[in-house]
Amino acid sequence: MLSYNQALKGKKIFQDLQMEEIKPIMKLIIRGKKREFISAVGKSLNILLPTESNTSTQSDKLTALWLSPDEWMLFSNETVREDSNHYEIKELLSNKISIKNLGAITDVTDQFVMIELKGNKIYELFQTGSPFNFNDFQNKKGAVTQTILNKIDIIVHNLDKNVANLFVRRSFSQHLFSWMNDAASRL
Amino acid sequence: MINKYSIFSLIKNAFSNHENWGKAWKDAEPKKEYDVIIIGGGGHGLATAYYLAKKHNIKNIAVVEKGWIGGGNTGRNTTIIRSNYLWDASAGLYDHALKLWEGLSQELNYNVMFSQRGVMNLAHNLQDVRDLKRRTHANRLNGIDAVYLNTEEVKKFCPIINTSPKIRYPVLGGTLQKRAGTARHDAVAWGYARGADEMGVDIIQNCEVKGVKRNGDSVEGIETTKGFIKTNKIGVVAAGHSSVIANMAGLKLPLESKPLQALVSEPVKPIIDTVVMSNAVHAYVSQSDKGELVIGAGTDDYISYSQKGSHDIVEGTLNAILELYPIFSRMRMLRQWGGIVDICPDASPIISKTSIKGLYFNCGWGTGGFKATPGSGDLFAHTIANNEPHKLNAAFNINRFVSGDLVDEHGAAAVAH
Amino acid sequence: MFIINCPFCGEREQSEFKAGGEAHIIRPKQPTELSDDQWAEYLFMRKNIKGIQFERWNHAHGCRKWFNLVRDTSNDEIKAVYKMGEKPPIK
Amino acid sequence: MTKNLRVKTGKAIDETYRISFKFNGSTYYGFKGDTLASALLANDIHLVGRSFKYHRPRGIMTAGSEEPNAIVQLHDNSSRTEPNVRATEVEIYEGLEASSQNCWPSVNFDVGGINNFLSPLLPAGFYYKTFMWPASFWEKYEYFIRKSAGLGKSPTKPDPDIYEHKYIHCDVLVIGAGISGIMAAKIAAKNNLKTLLVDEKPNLGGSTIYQNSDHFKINNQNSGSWVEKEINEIKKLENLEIKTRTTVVAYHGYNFLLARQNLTDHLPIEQRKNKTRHRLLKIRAKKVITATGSIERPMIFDNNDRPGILLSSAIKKYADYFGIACGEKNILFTNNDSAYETAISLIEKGINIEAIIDNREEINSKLIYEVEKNNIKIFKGYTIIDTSGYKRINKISIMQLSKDGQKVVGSKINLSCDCLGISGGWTPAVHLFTQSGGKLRFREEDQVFIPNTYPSDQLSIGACNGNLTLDEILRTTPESLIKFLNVKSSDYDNLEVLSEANKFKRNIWLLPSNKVLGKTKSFVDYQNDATSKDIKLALREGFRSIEHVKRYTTTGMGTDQGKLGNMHALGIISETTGTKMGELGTTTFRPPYTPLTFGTIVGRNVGEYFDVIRKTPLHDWHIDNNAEFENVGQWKRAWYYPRNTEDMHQAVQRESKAARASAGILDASTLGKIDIQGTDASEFLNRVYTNAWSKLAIGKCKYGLMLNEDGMVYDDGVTTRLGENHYIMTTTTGGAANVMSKLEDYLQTEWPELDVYLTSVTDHYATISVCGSNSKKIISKIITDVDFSDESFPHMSFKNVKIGKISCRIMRISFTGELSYEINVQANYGKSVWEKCMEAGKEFNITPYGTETMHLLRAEKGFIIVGQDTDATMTPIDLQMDWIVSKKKYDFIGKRSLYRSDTIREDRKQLVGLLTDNPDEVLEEGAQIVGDIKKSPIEMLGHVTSSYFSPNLRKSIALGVVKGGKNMMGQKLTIPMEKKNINVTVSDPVFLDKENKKLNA
Repeated sequence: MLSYNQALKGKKIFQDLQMEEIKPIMKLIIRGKKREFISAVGKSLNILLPTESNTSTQSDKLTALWLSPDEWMLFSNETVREDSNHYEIKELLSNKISIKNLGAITDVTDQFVMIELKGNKIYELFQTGSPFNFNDFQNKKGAVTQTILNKIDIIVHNLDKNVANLFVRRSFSQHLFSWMNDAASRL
Repeated sequence: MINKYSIFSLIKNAFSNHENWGKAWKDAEPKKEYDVIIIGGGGHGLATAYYLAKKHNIKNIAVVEKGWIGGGNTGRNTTIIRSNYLWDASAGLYDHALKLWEGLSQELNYNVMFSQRGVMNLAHNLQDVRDLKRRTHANRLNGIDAVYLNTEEVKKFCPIINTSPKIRYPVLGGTLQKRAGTARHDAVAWGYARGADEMGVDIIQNCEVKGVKRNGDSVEGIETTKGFIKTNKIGVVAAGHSSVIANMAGLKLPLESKPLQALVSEPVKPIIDTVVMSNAVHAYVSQSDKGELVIGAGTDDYISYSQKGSHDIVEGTLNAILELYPIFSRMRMLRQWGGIVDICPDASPIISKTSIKGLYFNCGWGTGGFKATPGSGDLFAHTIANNEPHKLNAAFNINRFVSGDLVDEHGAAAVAH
Repeated sequence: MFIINCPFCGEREQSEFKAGGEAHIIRPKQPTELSDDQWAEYLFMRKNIKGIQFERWNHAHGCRKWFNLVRDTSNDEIKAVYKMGEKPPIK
Repeated sequence: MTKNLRVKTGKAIDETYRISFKFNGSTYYGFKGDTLASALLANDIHLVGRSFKYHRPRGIMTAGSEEPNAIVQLHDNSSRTEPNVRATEVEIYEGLEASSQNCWPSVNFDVGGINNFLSPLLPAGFYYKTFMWPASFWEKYEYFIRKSAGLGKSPTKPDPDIYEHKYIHCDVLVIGAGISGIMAAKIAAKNNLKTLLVDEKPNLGGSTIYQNSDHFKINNQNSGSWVEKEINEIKKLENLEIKTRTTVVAYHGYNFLLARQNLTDHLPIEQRKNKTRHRLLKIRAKKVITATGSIERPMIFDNNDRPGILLSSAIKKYADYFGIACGEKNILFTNNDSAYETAISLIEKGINIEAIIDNREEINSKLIYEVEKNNIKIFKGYTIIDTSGYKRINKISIMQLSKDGQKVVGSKINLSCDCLGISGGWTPAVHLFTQSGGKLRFREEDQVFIPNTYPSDQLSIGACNGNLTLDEILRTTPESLIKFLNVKSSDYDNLEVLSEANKFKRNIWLLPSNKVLGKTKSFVDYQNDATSKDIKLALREGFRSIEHVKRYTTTGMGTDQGKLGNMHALGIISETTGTKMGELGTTTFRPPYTPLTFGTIVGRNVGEYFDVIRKTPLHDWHIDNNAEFENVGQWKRAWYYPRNTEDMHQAVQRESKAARASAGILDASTLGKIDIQGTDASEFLNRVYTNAWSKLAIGKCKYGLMLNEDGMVYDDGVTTRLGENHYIMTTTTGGAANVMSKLEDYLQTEWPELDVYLTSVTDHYATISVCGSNSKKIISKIITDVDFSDESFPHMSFKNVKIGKISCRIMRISFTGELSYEINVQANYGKSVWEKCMEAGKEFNITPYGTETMHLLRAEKGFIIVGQDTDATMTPIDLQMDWIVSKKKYDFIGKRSLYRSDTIREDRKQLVGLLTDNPDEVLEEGAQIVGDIKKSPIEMLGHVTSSYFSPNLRKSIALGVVKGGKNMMGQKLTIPMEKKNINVTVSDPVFLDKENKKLNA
């Protein structure tokens, strides 16, 4: 048995802001340009991939984030098992998409760390280090953006009022998390 | 000399309330024809004219300048002078310039304030160490005074550098060229202008070149805002605007013009007595005689002639400055500005004939042309006068981009220098 | 710093982008057929225009797509943005 | 004992709150609301500093950020010290310590003052003309010049304060909360626009807030009360955010502005701990409204710089706002009506006015009548020709002006005073407007530059737009705001305004004197001691452009950036050269508007946040096991693992021996990994690598070399074919991001027809490499259900395996020349796998090794490291890697460049091995290689790129590049070091196991 070693330990609690890594969350990057690709994904997973930029869609089990006209991130709404890295959804998509040459499916479960932020100072925190205009974004449920925070690439998913997910590459995550904590301590 | 400058002439003129000083140079209007026209009245262009007159006995020369002399990169750079370049060709070129700097104030009877306070380059990772050692060995064998310093020696030479091993990119060592230093940028342009003027060179300001007239493969003259001027030889020394002139003559050059920014702090009493450069942490700093910290930032990645760069570049530079000099955190930026630098793919200049007869280019100095000013002028004058390069600038021909014999100084000068 | 209207993501700050130089320099289909001069023309020689320039940008910290834009390099004013493969909307 | 010059409660002052502070070592008192300048003036202190060049005594001249003279050092010798702080901007706090600068031993007796007497020898640009003999002496002269230059002292200790950044996006930014700015903010916010209003002062209302004269009324209230009511209203607006103590310092293109919000500088030091000192606001505004007001002009006459000479408007502000009399015998000197406003304020507060000198001859306005009613003597048509008083003005001399204003006539009259207020009219503060790229127009009638064309969506309103009187502002501003903001109406459409000042101004840039100019010192730039005669000297010497004059005389180059004097410099140039002001142009106003602290610009990106630190999933293990780290790009990589007292050399020798003799383990997680999928994946690899890929079998790995389009080696790594249309590419650690973006570039722009998708998966995997003769035994203990025989699992192949329930990939690839296995496992299981390897390898003395040992081991095998053994000038042919360059492929990136006339030359530098004659002598990496040491000039053939003592070969080995090295096998060369020459022999770069037997050990 291999033990599981997550990137960010512990939940950080500040006034009006909490943040912690949610793990394990299955994450896939799915790519495709053809119309059949989108319909095949839709049929296989019962989720409509968002085609409008900077948006997301959700099914019971999955969330799909628009990343570019031919790229989406798909992640599980619930945590998956720590003692296995066999993801049925990936298997299913490989069979329906990759093998049929409709597009590409890549497992990025550990490529990205998902940090969940809660509270009403989420965007105030982002404003200390991201040039992105969150004015309208923070009021749009399901809005998605890729941008930079403290010079690090991030994906932000505005889940609901006062709840957002932030995705960052694992190797950057500890640095970013420490930086976010420092910023949050003075908000 | 009409207006010989010295302490005695200052005293003498003090008695007449300094009301009898003559002009440093005349504001000329263009004649119909010149033997050579230099396009660009920056340090390099004025030096070219000066050496053409002085060493090649060509007297009928004009320097045409779009704005005011020395107003381009000459007046906007951070004035670092050094010759510790990696490749033989570069070392030859820049050390030739450095030797001319050493006697320039006397040569021009104009104090250009060349101050040999040394230039230190820092290493922050193992490859930096290898690269700097490689360069130091090459410099030594090329007769250039350069030594490698370990961290303690770096600290000793410039005590305010943060050499703690705990910083993000600790200082692992450095090189020092003691003959290197800084000079007063405006004085270089004004000194050469005064010297050239005295030998009869026409310095024509506020005269913008609008076209280069060709007859087949040869040049015939230039169209300017002050009318057509005839000539058989044109030396273009237009820095950021080189491509603009080249396009007028129907040439393309391997250049991109990009914004380069610099800044100074408010003046303070002496705190840093040398020039320190760091490639990896990307900061370089010196202190002017007036007391301002002079800090060079990097180039932006896009082409622009707007003389403005992005704030991110300035922020990144000061970020690096505070990493190496935390004591400067409460110092304040007084002024920031931008220039336009023309950059060659191999980060080395072009001093060359072209496929058009009588058209010569001196360009591509990128971020570090100031240091070469006297040498560049001298060699370009030689190239124009003889229609052949001097052996010291032979490697810097345009054809190297065709044959593949680049003089790649990126390794040694990947950042602004 | 500019605001660039990424044709895929909308208006974003310049810090999310990387510049890629002059646009519409097409890589020769048969490089081996070219003379050294012709190859150098493709590799190194640039118009480096002062004025209206067609250029490539990459939304490096966003959707990672390359696209073209038209910018006046004398004052940095962006005139238009268009996708790769599209014709410039202005001349 | 100093006098108390408090006259009446000032608007800003809380007299119940007394604050003590120190100036030049003595303790003084002020009140909450005072600036350092007002508190000093209240204590009758005018002499604050010494000037830059002549060390002349200087006092407080203004009440704002334009102050040129009263600059001080705060908290000398402490970690919070700060040089060159304007006393007019410092709000006093308990414990404030300030001292004068640029003087020794003290501001009262300054040895540098001798420069004032030497001044005939120190005209503008004197240093260009002297200090040249003897030639070698410049540095000695320079030493003294530098010592006497500078102003304050740099801090010498690290800064204890914290700085932050904040990005703000708004619909409307209003800069300046004077009367115009307040109206603009109200109109914008009431019309549903997200609005930000900033002002550099601690309070809103600009100069109107302390205006209580009956000569200026709005809707029948005095303008001060009216504006106060407006302030109370806007504070309630929901869409409006107001930030005080916030200075917009830079206005860049696309309405990007930087503002410094000062949060703690007004607090006692002990209250600043753990608080953010400044916040740099990075503002992106859809629309910008500039309402920055105007700055009063001084007047240029002989000795116009003495302590006790202030701008007339500053005297008014000190009286009305701070409740202070700047002197007991005040004289005002003016060319316009503003000084009469000051006079009325002083009269109202019972402050004595000796006289008013007005250079206008025939003037009438209600303001003047009122002053005259109070029996104050007004000298009409007069000018000041000189002043006296060394450390404080005590006398002025005046004479009558000729009709044309060019000369003085009549006889001299002396008047005694202790304070002189001067008013030369007003200059619109167009600094931010011009920074943004705006173009100005010169208005001849009152000699001011005003905004003409806007480069972005912005508007200048109020005084900075040239509306210099109350009625002009109120008449024009609401209308232009309605249009600019595209709204229907404002609350200000029908205001009743009373504004009784006369607009007429008699502008004379350089006032005439009874002396020749050369004998006068009429300062244009106070701080830098540039005088009108300096400007004339520059013009005489042929410096004609404004930029030349500025640089030659240093006018406008001080810390105040010429906010007071630049206009006069222009005026004098214009008059002297006969050029119209409008044609002369202004000098460029460069950002920042007021100096900006480095720490503020940098924000939190200092110390541990200076740069990103990237960590592998095994990072904690390395720390726990005493690793030293190497920075590779932003990554921290384990460099070596010293045991006990080992130094690096000893550790590396031990690690290297162990890795070959038995087993070593390396964290290779930093190598870049790109997942490549699509039906054209093989074709894509054919185009990007120099070798051919179509025939690579599924399950196999292959080494690839990538070039730049100019033919030079760019990156390398092993790529594995996972499926028919699926590869995973490895890149170097440092090259990962660049390779990815370069490949995307080609794919999107040159080859959009290819069906290929690239996804970075670098961080998804932990990559663990186990090498050495016992590696197979160790790996097979962990992974039990796999056939590890060479037949089933040969070199350069991979298998999908499971460790427990966790799927992972194992590759047989080697960078050491030893039998090696590389496990790619999902990052979050990496540490566990590593620990299992350590446990399984315990019996084989498995030894963790770092990057240094890795470099040594690969050098023994002659494997290159891109970036160390190559620079941007090495082709694969130069590396003697001809075998990897496909001759059959029609094209790949960089192929054409390999066949240019200079890239096919035989005498290029080529990679070779180097063996020292003395096997114990290790060469220095970077050392140069020479053929004939006696040749002069010496010819360098190349340099040493990698060099180690090989514990496995028990000798020194090195790689290097040598001109024509390919054909020099066995030849002797020399490495000339500083103190000795080292002899080497050119060898094969492969030093160990040329037959590759160890790969299958």
